[in-house]
Formats: sequence, structure tokens, C-alpha cells
Amino acid sequence: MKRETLLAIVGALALILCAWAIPWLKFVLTVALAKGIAVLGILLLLRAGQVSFGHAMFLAVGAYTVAFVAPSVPEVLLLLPLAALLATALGLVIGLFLVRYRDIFFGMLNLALSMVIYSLLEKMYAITHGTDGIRIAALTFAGVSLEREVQEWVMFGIALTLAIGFGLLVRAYLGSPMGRALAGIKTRETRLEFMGVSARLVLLFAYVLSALMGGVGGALVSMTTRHVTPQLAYWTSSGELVFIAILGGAGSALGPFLGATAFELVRVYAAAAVADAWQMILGGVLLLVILFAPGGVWGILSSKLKGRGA
Amino acid sequence: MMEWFSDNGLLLGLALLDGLSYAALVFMVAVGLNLVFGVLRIVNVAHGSLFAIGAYTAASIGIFFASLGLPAWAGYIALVLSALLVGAVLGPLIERLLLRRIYGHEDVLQLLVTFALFMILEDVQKLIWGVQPIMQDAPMKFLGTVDIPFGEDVIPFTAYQLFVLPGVAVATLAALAWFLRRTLTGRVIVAVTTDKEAATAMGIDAAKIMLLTFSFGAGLAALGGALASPTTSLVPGVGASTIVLSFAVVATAGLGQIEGAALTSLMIGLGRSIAVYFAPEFEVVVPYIIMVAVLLVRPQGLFGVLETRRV
Amino acid sequence: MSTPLLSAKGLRLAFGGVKAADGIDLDVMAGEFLAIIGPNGAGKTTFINMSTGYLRPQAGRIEFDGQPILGLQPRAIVRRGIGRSFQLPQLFTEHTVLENAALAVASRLGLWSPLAPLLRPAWREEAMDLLERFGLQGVAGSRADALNEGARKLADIAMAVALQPRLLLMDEPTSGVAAAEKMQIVETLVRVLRQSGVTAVFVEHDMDVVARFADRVAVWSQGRIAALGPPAQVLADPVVQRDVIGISAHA
Amino acid sequence: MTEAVTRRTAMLGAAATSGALLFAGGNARAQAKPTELRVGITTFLSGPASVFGVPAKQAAELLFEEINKAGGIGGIPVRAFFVDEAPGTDHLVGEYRRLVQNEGCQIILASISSGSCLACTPLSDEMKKTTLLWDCGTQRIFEEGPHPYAFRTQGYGTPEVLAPLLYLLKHKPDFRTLAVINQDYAWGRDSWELWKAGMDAMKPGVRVVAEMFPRFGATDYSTEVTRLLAARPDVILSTSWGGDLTTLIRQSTERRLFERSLFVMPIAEASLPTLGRTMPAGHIIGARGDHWNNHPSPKDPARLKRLVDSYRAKYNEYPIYPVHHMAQAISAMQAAYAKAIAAKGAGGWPNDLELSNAFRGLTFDTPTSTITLREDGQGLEDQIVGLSSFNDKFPFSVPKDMILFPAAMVSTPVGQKSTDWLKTLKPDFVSQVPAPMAG
Repeated sequence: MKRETLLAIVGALALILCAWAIPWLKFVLTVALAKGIAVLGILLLLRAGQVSFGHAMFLAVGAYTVAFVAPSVPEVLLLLPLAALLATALGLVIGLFLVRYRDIFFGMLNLALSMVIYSLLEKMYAITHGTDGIRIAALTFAGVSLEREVQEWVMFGIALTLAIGFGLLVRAYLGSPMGRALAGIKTRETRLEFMGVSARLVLLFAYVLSALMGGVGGALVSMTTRHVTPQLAYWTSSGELVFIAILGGAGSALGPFLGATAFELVRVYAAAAVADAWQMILGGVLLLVILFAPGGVWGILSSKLKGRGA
Repeated sequence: MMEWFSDNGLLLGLALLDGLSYAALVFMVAVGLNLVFGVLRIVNVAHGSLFAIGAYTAASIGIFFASLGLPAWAGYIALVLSALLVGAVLGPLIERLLLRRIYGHEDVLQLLVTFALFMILEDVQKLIWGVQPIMQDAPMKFLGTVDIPFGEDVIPFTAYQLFVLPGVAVATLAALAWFLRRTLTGRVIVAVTTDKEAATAMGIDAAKIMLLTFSFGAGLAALGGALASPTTSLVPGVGASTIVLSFAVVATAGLGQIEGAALTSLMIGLGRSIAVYFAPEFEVVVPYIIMVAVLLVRPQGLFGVLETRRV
Repeated sequence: MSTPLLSAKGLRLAFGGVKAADGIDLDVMAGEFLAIIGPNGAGKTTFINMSTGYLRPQAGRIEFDGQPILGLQPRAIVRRGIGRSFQLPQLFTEHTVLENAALAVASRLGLWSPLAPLLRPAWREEAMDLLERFGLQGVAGSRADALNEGARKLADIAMAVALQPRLLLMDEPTSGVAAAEKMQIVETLVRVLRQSGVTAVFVEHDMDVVARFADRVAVWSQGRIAALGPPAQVLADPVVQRDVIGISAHA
Repeated sequence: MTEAVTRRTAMLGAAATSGALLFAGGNARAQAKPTELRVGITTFLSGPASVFGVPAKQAAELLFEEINKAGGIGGIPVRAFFVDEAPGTDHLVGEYRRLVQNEGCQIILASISSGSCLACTPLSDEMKKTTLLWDCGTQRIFEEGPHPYAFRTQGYGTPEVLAPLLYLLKHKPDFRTLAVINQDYAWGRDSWELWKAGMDAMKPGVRVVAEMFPRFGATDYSTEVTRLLAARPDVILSTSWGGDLTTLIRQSTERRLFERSLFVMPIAEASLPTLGRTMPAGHIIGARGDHWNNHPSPKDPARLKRLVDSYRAKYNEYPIYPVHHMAQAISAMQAAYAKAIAAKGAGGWPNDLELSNAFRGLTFDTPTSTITLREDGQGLEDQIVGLSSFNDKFPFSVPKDMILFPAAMVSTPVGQKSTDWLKTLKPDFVSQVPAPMAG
């Protein structure tokens, strides 16, 4: 997988260059990286043949953790692990129940639970300020308060570092016995049981890991946008995450980041070009990808590179 | 407990009436989605858009009829026309041009194709019908109201809500049950739902059945929208909120089960209206709580058949 | 061969009115090859399913190595040393054959490692070695769904063997395999199992296979064991010949 | 490959505009006069709130066209960059950055939704970019902290709720029971909190028989209507708007709820053209301001008529309050630029700080009145409330017996929190309510 490594390095450098050359894109790219981390979780579950249509709930949990705790502890280095921890805990609780289900039931139960969380965030107005959402005041990094420009760079740097870290982790995981067993759930779940392995436990581990990454992604999104709303947990946000996974391509741990970058860029440029029909453009792009490049951006890139190498 | 009932019994009765009509609307949307899922094995996210388009079309035709000076009952023709139009034009178009290309692909791709379609149709609606609320309530007004006694008071209900909505839903359920069990085409649809491979092996033209079912489902979605249109204002985004609820119904009902869809809709309708009276904070989460509770007890859905393990 | 490895006593199970097990008593001795024959619907697979925890008998008891195993999860039974293979091979179709084997090795040696690769040198070596013993080294890199039926059957059994079971229950290991390959597959199988010292119970319809490889034969009929003994003796029994072999030859 | 191409085009696009950015932005360097005045406008272009967002966008397009025909602002043409609020805050704050850093917008007109405003306003502090909050009504903005670069060019929740409350107290002082049915989101909750605080202070003892917050964007209120019919409150308050309000009114009318209870609908105005003749008469309606189509004595009748006529001619519909709010923001922008340019002298162009200073304390004309921006950035806009009625001039309901509430009377004083201030009101505050307007 030399190609993957090469592409990852080139991609990371391109992102840094982009963020440096076009200041406002730094923000967009930070969000893209954050979402990419969350989409890694979708990718894991896709390997098991399962589609979570409610994964945005973990993003929301991560984001709201930051929003609730930041007023008392505005420290990025503490907030991130805390958000990850809470999302992981929720993932574990929900996961224990959800791993009993497959296919549409798995997808729809995720959707239902995310809608419950969405409704709670919206309904508990006294605590969450409803759809207004919560503003996150300036944060400190290792105890230092930073200026806006520096802070933006720091967030970008953290997102990129975590993206690389989680990307490597997921890559290793997918090649590990647990990762390969996870992929086995898609084709022959019963065999795992015949080998003395609990398929549910295999799936649960992946689910909890995906929740963790969702929480981290959500925390990063909230620290970047500095404002959280229940919209984060709405079902269309979950749909977006699945969209990104397919756009980027499920074939590689690089896919989610390619997908998230492409998604955010298409969205901002579509919004800039036709402010009132951006949804249609995104939908069109998605259709084209599915019909003509089901391997996503990763599929296109890797076949190009392969062609060149041969 | 008894005391609570004597205090709130009358209110509970009112909640029942409201719940019924709401359940009818939920059922009309969900049953089409469930039917389509049963045969095509695709969760059609764009079903909500078809609902919205059906509603808008019905309102447009109704307004057009009114401008021609046709009497108020012509509004009902508009409702049916809209469902027929969507079912006969949009349904086949979507199935032939899009869905057919992705049968047999991974579930997630099939799901996303309809998600993409949903995104596109959301903007299309806006381009056609604009953003200002559209209302065409002639069919509701035509039938007037019925006074329901409430202690010494009376509560007016619209006859449309009390009779037309539940009536159409029950008729649809009965007609569907008859169609699926008593007609050849219906039985073929059931056969494909139960075991597509076996059905194809028996020489059933699956492609034709899928086209038929999808168009039929689209028509049902549109009919649901058309029926809802006299009672509500049509605004952008009405499809998105409708579809989530239908998802919950389909999963709770059991895949492809129309009776399951009816029972689930009833539970959701009643649960919601009771919540509005006694615990308004829970109104929004009621459908999901019902869904989770049902699936905890019956993992395959209310009427679902456990798929046998192929060993 | 004094104590039985697997001991079933008075197993009863009915589905509706059909008696799939109607008082099954059977002892499987350590080291033996026991063939199960009988017409379709006689309850052969039901016996395997009960012994591996997939079905729970309504009455009776099953002991493995002197310990009761009824009520245990299938997974737990596997870990105690009862392996199983299937009439329809259960492979991870999108994995390579090598990965299939390595996953089986991993599930014995430690599947729960999320970071080190599955195909780490030691496991790859063991998996390759296993495939070689089954003559599958040539297809190690192919995707499992690209194999022919015979190779799939062998791979399926290889995965069961990788778990190093003491008892292996095989459901029709030769069904669906081209006649020309059949004997060769069984020979491979028997050689590997003998080498590994695995006790085996297998459901089989081919009487030549039974006659040649089984130490004992149990004849199933309507949920009961109609006859039990060495192949030469049982297969020669006229009742068995009429009721079982006649029917199963047609089946 | 496509990835690389996307990125490349992105960079090219950015490079093309970053030239403009270099000259337009930055407080440090001397401000050269740009070739055009770029205005970023965030508004709802999709989703349920686009019923407000799209008319406002149309108004901006109409007015910018007029301004450019008349020579632009300070001699340069104005150009609008629209951004959709609907995709959510995380997207919007990125778009705000794009507008400022990439498109080189010199001023931003931000947001319909309170959530968007609360997210954009702190950005205006950080990026030191003058931002006009052109429509959102949340009282939290200026009451929870100063925002030196943000200004609200219209009224906000407190006067918009207090004026109808005072009207009610004057119109039907003897009511005993009240029910509320608001959309379940910030405005629905906040407006009820404000109303309750004011009502409990000025008329203690009113029994609240039902508090309902149906889902935002709900399509069916039959259960809520039944409950209201059964509860028979004297007064029903609803601050809902858009499709939600029209649905509520239709379902209530049909079931004669309007005959049992007096409705108070502080932002009914935007729904009246849609409702046409189906809107019941005799209920209290507000417009989030004083800009009614039948304002009996507008300050500049010709200007009001011109706005209404040209908007109707172009879009074939009557303007609703978001149109007026957009027009107010644009008027404020024109006035502030004129003031700032005059202060710089000939040929000068204000930098960000100078521009924002020009807004502080600014008084500008609207077709119906004048609005002054207080020292905290809040605009003082008069409120007119009346009873729904019909006349021959309009094919839909318009108010009669209108009362004009001067902005200063119904707005929370600078430095106080609205709920605290409302609690200090006394029952005799009602006696200060002016007499209905003539006409």
C-alpha cells in the first residue's frame, strides 16, 4: 500500500498549502478533517455491511460536551478526551443494544436514537437553548489563550494530526484479526460463531470505536465553528456522513478524508455559485459518483495511480 | 388510577379521535414505503419528496379547478388526479432511469441514490412552487364540521378529519389486502417480497413487478400528500419531516407488512395525541420510543417474519 | 477407546408433529470415525445441531468429555473442542482463502487484537501450512467465492480443523462435489484428521465412502438410531439395505 | 485527480479574489476606494424559513438594482453575495469567513434565525467586520455582552411581544385564562418567557391553561386545537409564523376556535397575504414593526408606495415584514456610508472601524418612520398592533384600531435584561398606551 501512503502525504501537504494560501479555506478544511474522522467510523461499520443512518448523534454528543464544559474548563487538551470519552460511553450503551440488529433495523434504530437525541437537544430549552444552540467562548490550548489567527492554525493542526492518527489506527484495525472478522460479518456472520467468536462483540467493538471517532469529530467541529446546534444530530446530517463515506470511497482509510474535503468544497462552491440550489448540485454529484464511480474519489485516484505505475 | 381516568377520561376520548386521523395520515405514507421496501429492498429516502410533490400537485390542481369555477367537490378529484399523476409519471421515471441501474448493488449505494434524489427533489419543489405556504382547503371546508359532545360542551371536529382521513386509510388497507391476496399481480408481488430468487426462478418478470410496485408506492405517497394537503400549509421541507416518521413505521411494522404498518401507525398516532394532552414534551419522541420498545421485544418488527438462517 | 468423547442420552425434539429426535442414545469414542447415514428428514442434521448448541433438545442430555454441554452457547461448545462443518460451506466470501484460514487460526490464538495485522508471520505460516495439508495452497490467494465446490468444502473443513477440535462434526462433506473428486477429497480429509488425532462424526450419503472410511456406522430413521456397528456388518443388514440405502441412493 | 483539480480551481478562484481582499480589507493600511461595494447577505433560501428568506433576498435584489441605477453608494456600485442559512451553523460560520476573507465583503447583513445571529455576531467581533443583524429577534445578542461591530437595524423580541401584550391589556382587560401555542424553538420559547414576565407583572393572576410547543414545522395541529377547544381559554397567544401559523389558523378557523377565544398573534403579518380572506377578523395582530401596508400616516407615503408597488410589480406579491427589514438594513447601510464618507472628506473611503463608528447612534429614515441605533447597537423601531379586519383595498386582512407604540416605550433600557425589566413593569403602565391612530 505504498500508493496510499504517498497519497496521504501528498494530500496532507496539499491541505496545508491550501490552508496557508486561502485563509478562509483553513476553516473549511478543518471542518472537513473533523468530519472525515467521524466518517472513519461510518467506514468501519460499512465494512461489516451495516449503514448507520444516525451516526451524527455521536458528533452532537462530542460537540455538546465541549459546549457544556467549555465555560468551566476551556482547555482544548482536556475537552477533546472528555468528548471522546462521553461519546464512547454512549456508543457502548447504545451499541450493547444495537449490535443485535442488522441491515435496515440497524440503520433505522440508529436513526431513531439520533432523532431522540436531536429532540432532546431541541426540547430541553433551559439547558441547551434549543435551536439557538450554544456559543463556545474562546478556548485555551495547553493553558495558553491564542489569538484568532493562531487559534485557527492550532485547530487545523490538531485536526490534521488526529486525522492522520485515526487514519493510521483504522488502517491497522482493518487489517487486524478484529478488522477482518468485522468484514466477515458482511458475508458470513454465522461462521464467526462457528469459530467460537461472538459476532456481536466484534461489531460492538467497531461500533464503540466509531462512536469515539464521532465524538472526536464532533468536538473538533464545535471547537472550529465555536457554535453548536441540534441540527448536528438531525437525520440529514447523518445522511451527509454516509454520503461522504461513499463519495470518498470505502476502499481505504484515506477515503473519508478525500470525501469530506470534496464534500465541503463542492458545498461551499455550489453555495457560492447558486445559493438557492446547492442541494440539487450536491445531490447531482452524489448520483454521478454512485452511478459512474462507485469506488468514490479513492477509487478514481487509486486506479489512476495504478495505471501510471503499470 | 381510577380517579385519574374519571378526571381525564373525556380528554382521552378526544385524544383518541385526533390520534385516529393522525394515524391515518401516517399510515398512508408509510404503507407505500413499506410495500416498496418489501419488493425492491430499497429504503426510499425520496418517498417523503413524493409525498410533498403529491401534496403540492393536489393543491395546484385544486386551485386550478377553483379558478375554472368548478364546484367544491371537484377538489376531491384533484386529490386523486395528483396521486395518479405522480404514480404514473414520476414513479416509472425514477424506477427506470435511476433505481434500475443500482439493483443488486450494496445497500448503502441504493440508500444513497434515493438520498441524492431526495436532495434534488427538495430544490425542484422550491423551483416549481416557491417558498410561500400554499393552501387549498376546499375539500376540508366542503364537508363542514361535526360537533362531538364533551361533558356539557361540544367540540367541533372537521368531518374531513373525522371521516375522510380514517375512511380512506381503512379503504386503502382493505383494498391493498384484497389486491395482494386475491389478485394474480398482488400474489406475485407477495411472492417477490417473500423470496425474490425463488420467484424469479419460477419465471416471474421481476423487473416488471419492481416497476409496478415502485410506481404504486409513489402513487400511495402522493395520495398521502394529497390527502394531507387540505389540512395543512405546504412549505419547503415538509417531505423531510414526513419521511423520518415513515422510517420508524416501516422498521416497527416488519418489512413489507401492510397490516403491521396499519397497527404501527395507529400506535404512533394515538401515542402522539395522548402525549400532546398529558406530556407534551414527549410528543416528538413517542414514535421512536415505540419503535425501540417494539424492536426490543420483536427484533423482526411487529409482523415481520424472522429470516431463516441459511445453514 | 474406553470412555466416550461425546455421549448423548435420550435426546428428544419434535417440530410440530415431526419427531426429529425420538430418543437418541449415542456414544462417540475418542479417535473413531463415525458415519451417520439415513434418509433425508431422519434427523441427522438435527443431531449435529443439538450437539453444537444450535438446537436445544426437549429431553435428554449430552456430555462432552464427561462434562454436560446442554444449554451452552454454540460459541462455548466450540471452545470446548467440538468443531463443525457444513453442507453449504460457510466461508467469508469476500476474503481470500488464506485470510479465511488465518481468521480461524486467529480465533483460536487470539482474535481480539485490533492493531497487529491478521497475516502476521506466525499465523500466516500456520494458515499456509493448514491449507497445504488440505491441498489448497494453490488457491490461497483467491477469493473464497471464486473456488469450486470441492475446494470450498475442504476450505470449510480446514477452518474447523484450524480450531484444533477434539471432535469434528461434518454435515455431508462430499455433497455437491463432482463424483470424480469425491474420493480424493475424502482421502485428503481423513489423512489430515488422522494426523491431527481428531475424532470425527460425518453425515454421508455415499455408501462407498462410508464403507471405506468409517470405523462405525449409525443408521438414522425417523429420529431414532435404527442400527449401529461396523460398516461391514451394518451395511449388510437387509433391513438397512431396504429402508435406508435404497432410499438414500435415490435421494 | 478530480480532488487535485477541485483544489486547484479553488486556489485559482481564491487568488483572483484575494487581490480584492488585499485592497479592501485590513485596518492597518490606508483605505483605497474599492471598485465595488460588496455586501454579504445571509438569509434562508431553503427549508421552512425560506418563506421569510426569499422575499428578503428579492427585496435586496430590487433595492440594489435601484441603488446602482442611481449611482451606487459613494459613487461605486453595490453587489450582493447571498448565503443560505439553512445548512446549519457550522456551514454558516464558514460562509461568513468566506464572505469576508475571500469575497472581500465590506459589510455583512446577517441572518434571520437567532441561532445564526448568535453565531455570526461574535465572528464580527473577531474579524472586526461591521455586521447588520437585519432580521433576527433574540434579545440575548446585546443583553449578554457588547458587540462593537454589530448593529440591529430593527426591533427585537421584547418590543415585539410587549406591544401586543399592552394592546391586549387595553383591548380586553378582563381576561382570566390564557393558553400559549408556540413553535418549539428559541423564538417560541423566548417570546413566551418575555410575555409571561410582562403579563405576570402587569396583570397578576391570569391562569395559564395550556402551554404547548409543537414541533417546529409541524403540519398538523388538530390535537392541539382540540385541547384548546376543550380548555376554552379567554386568550390564545401564538408567536408562530410561516407555514406553521397558516396551518394553525386554518385548522382553528375551520373548527371555530377563533369564535371561542381571542387570538394574539404578534407576527401574523407575514402570513396574512397567504391566508387571504380566510383570516378571521377581530383578533390582535402584529408585524414586528410599524410597516403595515395600510399604515395610516407613514412618514414618507410616496416612498412606502414606491417600495410596495415596485416589489409587487417585480414579484407579483405583496411585501411582507422581512422585505421591510431588509430595506431598513439597506437604508441604514446607505446612511452610514454617507456619514462615514462625509467624515473622511472627498475621495476617502472608511475602513472597518470608521464604518462601524458611523453606525453608532445613527438615525435613518424608513418609509414609515425613523430608526435610531442605540449605543449598544440595538435599533429602536416603533411597533404598530391592531385588530384583524378587511377593507376593499387589500385582498387580505389588515389591522384596524391600530395603536403605535413608540420604540423607546416598549424596549428594554440599555444595560438591562429584558426579563428583569419586564418584571419591574406595573399595572398602571397600561395607562401610558397611546390612543389608537386616526385613519
